[in-house]
This record gives sequence, C-alpha cells and structure tokens, in this order.
Amino acid sequence: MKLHEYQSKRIFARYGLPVPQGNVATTPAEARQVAHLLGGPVVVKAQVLTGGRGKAGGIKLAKDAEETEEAARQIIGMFIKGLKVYKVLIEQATDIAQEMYMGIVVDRTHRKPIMIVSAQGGIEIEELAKNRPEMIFRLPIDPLRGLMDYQARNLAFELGLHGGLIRPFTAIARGLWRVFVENDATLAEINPLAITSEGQLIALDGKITLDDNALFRHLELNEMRDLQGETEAQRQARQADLSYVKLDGDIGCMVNGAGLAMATMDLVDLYGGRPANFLDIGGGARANKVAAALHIILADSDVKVILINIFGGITRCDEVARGLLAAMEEASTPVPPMVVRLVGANEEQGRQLLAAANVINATSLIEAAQKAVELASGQSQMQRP
Amino acid sequence: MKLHEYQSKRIFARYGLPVPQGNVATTPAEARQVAHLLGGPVVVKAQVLTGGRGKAGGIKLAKDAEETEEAARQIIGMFIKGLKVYKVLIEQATDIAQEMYMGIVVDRTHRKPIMIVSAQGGIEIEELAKNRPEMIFRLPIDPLRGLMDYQARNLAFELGLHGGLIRPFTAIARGLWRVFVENDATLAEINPLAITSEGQLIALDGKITLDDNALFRHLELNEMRDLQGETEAQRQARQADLSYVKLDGDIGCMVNGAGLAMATMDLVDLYGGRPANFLDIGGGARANKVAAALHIILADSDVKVILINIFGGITRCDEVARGLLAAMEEASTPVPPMVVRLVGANEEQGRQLLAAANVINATSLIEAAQKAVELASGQSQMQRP
Amino acid sequence: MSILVNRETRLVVQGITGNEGSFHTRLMLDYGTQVVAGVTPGKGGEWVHGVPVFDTVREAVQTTGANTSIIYVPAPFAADAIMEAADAGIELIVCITEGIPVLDMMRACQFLEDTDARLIGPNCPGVITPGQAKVGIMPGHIHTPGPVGIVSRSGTLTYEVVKALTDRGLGQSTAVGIGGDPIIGTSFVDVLRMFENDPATQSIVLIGEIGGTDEEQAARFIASEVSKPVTAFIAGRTAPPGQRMGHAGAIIEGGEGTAQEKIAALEAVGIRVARHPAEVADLVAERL
Amino acid sequence: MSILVNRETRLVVQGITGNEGSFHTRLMLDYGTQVVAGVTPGKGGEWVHGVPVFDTVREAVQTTGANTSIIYVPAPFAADAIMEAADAGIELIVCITEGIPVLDMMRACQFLEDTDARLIGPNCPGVITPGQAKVGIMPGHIHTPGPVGIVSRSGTLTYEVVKALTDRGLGQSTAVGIGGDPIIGTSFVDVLRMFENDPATQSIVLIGEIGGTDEEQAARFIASEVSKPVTAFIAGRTAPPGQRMGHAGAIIEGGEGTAQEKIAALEAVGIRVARHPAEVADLVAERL
Repeated sequence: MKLHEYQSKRIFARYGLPVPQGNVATTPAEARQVAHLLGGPVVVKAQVLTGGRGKAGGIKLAKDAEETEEAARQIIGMFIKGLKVYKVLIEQATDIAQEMYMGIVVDRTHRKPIMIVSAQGGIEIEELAKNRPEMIFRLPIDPLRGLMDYQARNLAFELGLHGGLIRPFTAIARGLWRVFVENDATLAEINPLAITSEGQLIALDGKITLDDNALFRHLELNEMRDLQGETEAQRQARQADLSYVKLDGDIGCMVNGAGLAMATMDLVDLYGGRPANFLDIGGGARANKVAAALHIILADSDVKVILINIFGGITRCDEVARGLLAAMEEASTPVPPMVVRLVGANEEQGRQLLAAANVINATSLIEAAQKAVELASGQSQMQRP
Repeated sequence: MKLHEYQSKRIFARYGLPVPQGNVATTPAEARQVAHLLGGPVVVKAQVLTGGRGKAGGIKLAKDAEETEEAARQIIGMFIKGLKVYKVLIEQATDIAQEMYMGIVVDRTHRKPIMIVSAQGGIEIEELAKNRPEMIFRLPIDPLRGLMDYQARNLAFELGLHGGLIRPFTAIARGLWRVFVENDATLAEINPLAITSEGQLIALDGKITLDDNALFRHLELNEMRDLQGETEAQRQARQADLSYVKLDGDIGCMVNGAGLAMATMDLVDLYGGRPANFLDIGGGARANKVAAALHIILADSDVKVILINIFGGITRCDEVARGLLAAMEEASTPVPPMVVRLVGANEEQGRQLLAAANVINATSLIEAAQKAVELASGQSQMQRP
Repeated sequence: MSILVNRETRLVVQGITGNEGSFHTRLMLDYGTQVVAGVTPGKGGEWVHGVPVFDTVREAVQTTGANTSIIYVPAPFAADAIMEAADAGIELIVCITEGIPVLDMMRACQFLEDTDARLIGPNCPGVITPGQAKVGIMPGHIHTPGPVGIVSRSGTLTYEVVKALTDRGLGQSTAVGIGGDPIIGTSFVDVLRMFENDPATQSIVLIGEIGGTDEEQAARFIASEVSKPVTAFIAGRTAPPGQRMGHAGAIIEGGEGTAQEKIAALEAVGIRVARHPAEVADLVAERL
Repeated sequence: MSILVNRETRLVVQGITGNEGSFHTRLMLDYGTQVVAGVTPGKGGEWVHGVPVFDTVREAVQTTGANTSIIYVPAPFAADAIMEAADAGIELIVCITEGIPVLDMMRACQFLEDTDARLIGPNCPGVITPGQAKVGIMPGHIHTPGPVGIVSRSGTLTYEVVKALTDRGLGQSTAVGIGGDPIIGTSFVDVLRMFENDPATQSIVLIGEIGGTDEEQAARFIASEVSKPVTAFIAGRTAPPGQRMGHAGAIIEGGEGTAQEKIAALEAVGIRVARHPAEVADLVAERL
C-alpha cells in the first residue's frame, strides 16, 4: 500500500524527522486558509500516487494565500498519469542548498533491508543508479539487529558531510530505519533530503510503501488507504481477497495461481489477443469467491470474451463451476462468450455442472487461449460492420 | 535503582501484563477510600524496598474498607528491616490456584539477559535454585535479537502448562522482556506469577531494578526514585557523584577507587578496627568533590577516626589535600583525628599543603590502617572513663 | 537419487491440526511420505491421521527423529515457526504459508544464517520427488519419476508444466517450488547447483516470472556452472509495470524485473525459453 | 614476550579530542606506545599531539594500519564505538569508559561474538606491557619489566599491588585490568590462559573483588589448566550484601559473590590468597 506524500511526512514527523511546516487541503478555499496560517511563500503539491508530478504541473510555488488558492484551483481535479488529484499539500517553501537522497528498500537478493544514500537527490534513484552508480552508497542492515549508530555515521562521511551535519544526518538515518521497521514498510524514502541554505537537514519529499501482508498489525495505518483513488473493481477485488489488475485488452481472464494467470495472459497475447485483466482467484477458492471474480469481469465493459483457466488441486473444479453459474445467473447484463478450461480435482463434476450453461469447453490451455482470441476478434468484427 | 512494587506494577500494566486492580495510599484514610472504590476483600501491602514484608507483618488481608483502614494504620510508619513504610498498596484479593515464577536477570558469565521461570513461585528464587534446581528453567536471550515467540512458548511447555494458558504465558514473557529491555532494567521479576482459580494468569508481585547507568535515557523513570527512603548522606553522595555505603563501624574511610576502598576497609578489619563506611571518590576527583566526601564523613556521628587513602594517578594528591583543607575549615563540629596516606601524582605538594593541618601522615597503606585502628581504640577507651 | 526430499525424509508438519495442515497431511501420507510428527502448540498428545502431535518442534525432533518440516502455520506466526524449526535442528524447512510480512521473512532468513537449516519458500507449493516423497501441496498424481529437475517460483503454472512433461512421458527427478514472495529462503541458483550435482537429474526446467533479478542470476550461474541442458519459461510478458501480479514478488519495479529482460538474459547464455507451458515439454524432449 | 599489547601495537584512540582522550594520548606517547591514529566523528583532519584524527575507525585502520583501539568515548556512545572498532577490523579493543549501560554492553558483546575482536573492559585501567606499550590510564612509572603477569578487576588497587611488586624488584610481563563492570569483554579465565601460554610470564597475580563468580571460575580453570604459580587477592571481605561497592559489578546479590566464597574457592585449589595488597608481593617472591 503506497502512502501519499503528506501521509508519509506525518509518519516521518512522528519519528522526529524534520519536515516542512504544512497541511493538506481538498479545496482552493482550504488551501488559501492553510497558506494564510503558514505565512510567507509556499509550495502547493498534488497528492497523487505517482511520480512526475512536477513535469505534469502538479507542483506550484505560491508567494501568498491568494496565489495558493489559484494554484490549488489549477491542481485539484487535474489528472496526472491517469490519476485524479483530490488533495494538495501546502508547505512552507524551503531555500535549498543541496539535494541528497536517503531510502530504505528491501534487497531481495540479500534478503535484507538496504539503506541507499546519495549526495545527489531530487531525481529518481533508479536513474542515478544507472547513470552515476559511483554516487550511490548502499548499506545492508541486519533486520534482527537494526541500524547501528556508527553505520549511519559512516554513511554521512561517505557522502562527504562534516561538522554540524553529522549528528542530524545520523539521527535521520536512525529515524528512517524506525519508520521502516516499526511500520512494516517495504520502501521508506526521503527524496530530496535537502540541506537548506541555513545548513539544516529537511525531508522535502517522502514516500512510504507499506507491506500489505503486515497491515494486520497496523490497523491505524490501514485507515490511510486512499479509497478515493480506488476503482469499483479494485474495491470489490480487495474485499473478496482477489488479485486483480485491469489491463487495456478485451479478453477477461480468470485463473487460479498468479504464475499461471500471467502465463495465460501471455498465451492470449501470443495468439494475437489482448487480455482485459489479470485475475488470480488464489488457491482453494470457494464458489462465492469465484462468483465475485466473475462479477468483476462482467462489470468491465471492455470485456468481449471471458477465458477461465483452472488447474484444479486445492481448488476444486466443481466449486469453480458453481461459482460461475451463480454469477451468470445474477448477471444484469448479457454474459459475453465464455471459454472454460477445467482440469484436475473434480474436473468431471465441474464440466457436468457447466454442461447446461452456455460455455465453450476447452481441454488444453492452448486450445482455450486460441478459442478466446478467435472469439474476441470475431466479436470485434461483428461490432465493426 | 530499585522500584517499589506499585511502581513496577504500573510499568507492567503499561506493557499489557495483567496485574490486580489497586492503588497506593499514604494515609489510613486514603487506604479506606481506595478499598471502598475497589470493593470486596483486598490485600494491603507495605511498599518498602526489601523482602520479607509478609513475615514482618507488612502484608495484611482486609475484607472491607473498615479493615483496610485499620490494616493501613498498622502498616504505615512501621519499620521493616530498618526501612520505614511510607506507602501501602491496596489491591483486590486474588484466589490463587498456583504460584509460579518468571524473572529476567543479567547473566554476567554469559553476558546476556536470561529469563528464569519456575512452576513454583512465591518464594525467593535463590532459595529454590539451591533446594530444587530441577524446578528452574533458564533461557539465555540474544540481546540484539530479543525473545522469540517460540522460545517463550517452549518455556511454557517446560513448566507443564497447557491449553488456554500457553498464549497468555507467552504474551507475559514477551511483555516482561519488553519491560526489561525498553526500561534498561537489570532485574524484572514477577513473583508470584499466579494462576487464579478461574484459570487466569496474573502478576501478584513485581520487582524491577533499573540500571543507574542508563537512567539518562529514561528521565521519566528517574522521577520514580524513592527520595523518602534516602538518608541525607546518600542524597549528598548521589549529588556529588560519590559511591558511599554506610557501615556500622567507627573509622570513616575515603579512598580513590572501589577496589582499593574495599581493600582499605578489609585492612582496617584485619587490624581489629571497624570501618564506618565505604566511600570511593572515583578517578580524577577535584577538590570540591573531595570536600563533599569529607563533609559526609564528618556528618557521621559514629566516626571517631578518619582514614584517607589516595593512590594518585588521574587523581592528584594536591587536589585531594585542597579538598580536605576546605572541608575541615567549613566543619561545624570538631574534626576527629585524621590519618592521611597520599602516594603518586603530586604527593609532595599534597603533603606540604597538609603540613599545617592537624593530620597524621602515613607512607604505606598498612601503616595508615594500623594508626587509624590504634587511634580508634584509643578514642573508645578515652570515652569510657 | 534426487534432491532435498526422498525416502529418508522424516517429516514433521507444523500446524498439523489446522484445516490445511490436516488435509495435506492425509495427502502426503497417501503419497507415501514418512510423516512422523505434527506440531501444534497446546495440542500435544493428540493424533492426526495416525500421526502424533507435539507441542514443540524440539520435542517432535527428539521423539521422532524428524529431519524435515513443512509449515502450514497462519502468516502472522509462520516466521516464528520457521525459526523454531531451525532452532530445533530441522535441516530442511518447507514453508507453504502465503502472506508472511516481508520484515518477518527477512528476520527469519537472517536467523537461519546462523543455523544449518535450509528454507524452501514461503508461499510455495513445496518439494516433490516422485515415487519417494511429497512435501507440499502439489497434486501428486500428475508427477512421475524421471530425469527432469524442475525449479519454479510458481504453483499451478508448475503443475501445468509437470503435466505436460508427464503426458509426454518425461518424468521428474524432483520438482521444487521456491515460492512467489520477494524474500525466499532458497533461490534458483541454490536449486540449480543441487540439480547439477544430482546424478538422477539429466535435464533442468526453470520456471520464472516477473519481479526481482533471480532469473538473471540463474542465467549467469548456468552459463558458468551448469553442464546439463536447461529449459526455461518466464511468465508475465504482458504484465504492466508497478502492479503486483498476485505473488508479492511478482512486480516490475523501477523498470527492473521485466519478463523481456529475463528472457533476454537466459537466451544470451544459450538457454532455450519456451513461449508457453506446453512448449517446455517439447524443448526438454528435444535435448534428452 | 608478553600478552595483548607490545611493540607491534598500533593504537587508535577513539575519542582522542576529548579531555581524557587527549590527556592520556600524551601520556601513552610519552611511554613509547605507538599511537598511530585518533578518531572523533566530525573532527577528521585535525591533529592531536602529532597524531592524525579521522572521522571513522574504518578510515583510521585503512590509513594507518591500526590493530588496537582504546576508547575514551562518553558512556552513552561507548558501546557503539566498540562495535564500530570491531566492524573496522580492530583486533584488540580496550574500553576505559565507566558507566556504560548494562544492556548496551550485552549488545556489544553479542555483536563481538561474530567478529575476531577481543574486548578488554569496559570500566578498566587498560593494559600495559612495561617497557613496550601502555594502552590505558595506569601510571606508567610504577611498572617495570619482569616475570609477573597481573590480571585485575580493579584500578588503583592494582597500582598498589604493582608498586609493591616493583618496590620488591619484581617486574611485570603484562598487567591487565579487565574492568569492574558486571558485563566485561574478557574474563579472568581468558587472561589466565594467555599468561599460561606466555613464555615471559613466570608467576601470575589475580586481583578480584566481590560480585559475580568470575573468581570461582578462575579457581577451577587454574586447578585444571594453569601450571604457573598464582597468587590472589580478593577485596571486599567487609562489604555488606546488597550494596553496590563503587564498581557496578561489585555487589553481593542473592548471597552470591562474597569475598569469603571466592577466597575459599581459590584456596581449595591451592592458590595462596594474600590478606592485603603488600602481602601479594611477599607471596609472589616466595615462589619465584
């Protein structure tokens, strides 16, 4: 779960990390009010879960409350990379002498959290890693022991910091580690970590991604979920515990298992079709979960053909069939052609249950994918007279 | 720094450990009030930093507010092992099915915290360790990694617990570990950890000793210090950063270094004298610290002779001499005979400074101890006509 | 021969009294796996399908000589179960549980570094050596003994490939599901090394997917250390960046971890990459 | 010969720019110790008594080849300094600092277990090999080279004994102050083993005090492993129970750690225990 900048900064502040004075607003009037209370020049920043806000015009400077209101008017409601802006963060403007980078990510290869710092910040760290790898320092952290003071201090010296910046840098590094570990983050990033013209360190932008699997022990964080940014399909998938990703094709897919689901999409693509979604019903799904999955696909107006691929095991084919039938019965719109491939546990019962229903059976994955693609292109042709 | 039972239990409660409902009172009237609010039978317990309260009559059962007031009247103001009782803790009485023990101490040999548990509690763990060592289970804890759930659970099974007691026991063990580590305790003990007749676990008595060296990072705990139980000499020693322990002899000792101070006391004893105190001025003491030390000794009416033993190094003999002179000058009572042995850094200057003062010089520790003992026995004889 | 599990495997099932644990214990016993013990704290003394249940792994190991553990413990407690198993002297730990917090897994892996235990998973179907032992949740009947070693990040996708191999008469030495999480105990490289050293394995199938760089590392390792033919399949060519595709580990981040990169890395060192699961069997057959 | 420190010792002083660090650097240089570097974070590039100061121990080691560290860092930061030294590859760490929290020290000692570093102290006077190197705060001039190895939990009490030995013409191979805290890096047994293996040491003096059971363990070790004559002194016969006698580690707890017990344990294995510091020299002389 990605947190907005303002949410990340609130967490930072709770751990003593220095962030600019500021507050969030959902209307231009609120924005004006916030700027008025802050006084002086401010930055108005679109709160949206994607990068590239600056380029898209989502970040504006304003010298007073008046200008802030105008900036907020322009930003609230705009779309950045397809995401609508509902909130802006208004913060006191900072006079920046240098922009650095500090982040903690999960290093999959070494199975450890790794702290990454650079004396150059404000840009995407992946870019920097590609173009100027010598500017980047990495510190693997023992997750059972945590970050030691001297390790954080050594990083400060690697960056060439000295004098009065050593202690605050070390404190920020330790604080960011606590943010990471105590909130079960998979990413905690300060970018840029700025040195102001007065020689103070401050977290000008922040990003936290929380581990969805650990939210059960951070119920207060769960409430930070951005429900406004969620589509109806995403909401339904989350509530039914389904893995669902909308894509831009027209063949709706439902598969058990993430790898098999991707392989199914790939095969659709291989035969010239375009998957409308990724949808993994997981292992051992019961009928009601299958029904919920089909409802999501049926509600997608882009879907012209549905492809169901089930390799039974813990998941029983008869349960899947029952779920499909239930959802078809409840469907308020016409059900598109459906290609069903059931194999494994209780596949016979499953097929029998579906015999009466209007579905196309396939015995192999290849056959299923081919049929689905054929149907989809047929459908397309039918619609183009 | 030892905490009272009621203080320890407040900390326990903060970490979710189950403790009886209760509150503390400093007068019988307050005790009545507390019992009234609690309702039902209560236990009234003297809050005093020593064991053996029960035997001394410092713990009483009371069936109502009336009896509680009477019990508090008897307990408040009584002395237990020389310590005056200022407060009582009034708690709801618990119906006990079994008394167990759980404690975390510092294992000096293995350099680790060690959790000790026993299915038999309510008695001194040292006693149990001597008499029934097979009843005791020890778990060394990695101080960088902490106590793992499974380790705590394994302890529960070692104790023969089962069913519904496993989870609460494990939670209490983890909680006690957090109490230990997050408060820098050197001892955190629940004794007894009772199983009630309803099958609940509850910490009936608790003891926490905090690491004095770590109080700088727990300022809120420092405020729990029992200043009422402190003597004037202890207060002065603490404020001057001196190590001072009152003993029952008549030869006041002042030494630099703890080991040498003990060796000096032992030598006094060897020659038939009795030290009035242990007093270590530490390394590199300046004149004002030495003066503070001498003030403490001079204020002790048991002291008939004073023995100063300084092995100069970081501690300079001239500084010591200056401190002694200053304190003697300010003394409001006659200064007892003083044997001074100064050796090492600036010993000549030190002796010269003391030349005018009425002190007896000694060149070796043996000579100093002998002279002090002789003088003390002479003094004694003089006082007995 | 085989790797990881075989007739000598003495299995303890952690979480045996749960629905999933009990169900799969039955299936593993049916397959012929030596399930010697179960563990559920507080249920010591009970029996599940004729298997004795203990309160702690330590007790199970001491009493039954268990050397391998399989974990069906719920996600919040699974990392602790892994550490308990390792501390009790278990040599091979197979963790089926899905949804374990990443931090818990990093801690468990750090803990394992000081022990002799190897972890497979989590979020994996387990390990099967056909005809000898099934330590997992895969459908046993689709497997058959033979010369092909399989290592995969996936579950049902692996079954699909196994079925294609078996249908073509190509049996398996051992099939290892290493799991779909970002933090897993055993990597492709670890298993490839075992297969390379296993006389029973003549051909290796590697089934990867988007996310991380494990496949790229496998490619480098194969180039320098593996003499046996390797056939690969990578799922997720059509996966968009920045989205988690079911598995917690299946996500293209910062432009890293695409199927295209992985396929390119594998093909660059001469590994043939199938375009779909069934083709894996064709490619394996060509070189056996 | 000698133990722990000698002419090859290349010392880095952690906390060199502090009052105590700077003062003792001067004295150690005067004694002839090779002080090659100092460390104070943020003061890299400065010089103290001709010794270059670095920001980190790592840098000091890389630049100067320091192999030993002495720590004068204030108590709240000392455990971190110990870990920094160990992580930088320092082999011998002598920690003078008094008042380090017990938990910090337990953590540092746990940390050291995974490294090759040995810690002496904390809360100790350090180590001196007369005529070769002084790594500590003891007055150098009372020492003289010779055959007696000294190990002690105390500071000034040790000087008292050393002076008595020197006054009697008995020089010292090495004198080691292991420190007065409850948690220390090196125990009596560790140092006794070194002295036993050191050809330059012909007689050993052990100076203990109340608290803990280190002396009892030393007695057992001496009985089975030490062939050289050992003379002991134990301070605190008159110390009351339950009171901390200056040193954090000098406390009789739960009836454990009394001087009487320690003396009895030592005498039981034939070790002669002096009644006062000067007598130590008499007893050593008798058996040399």
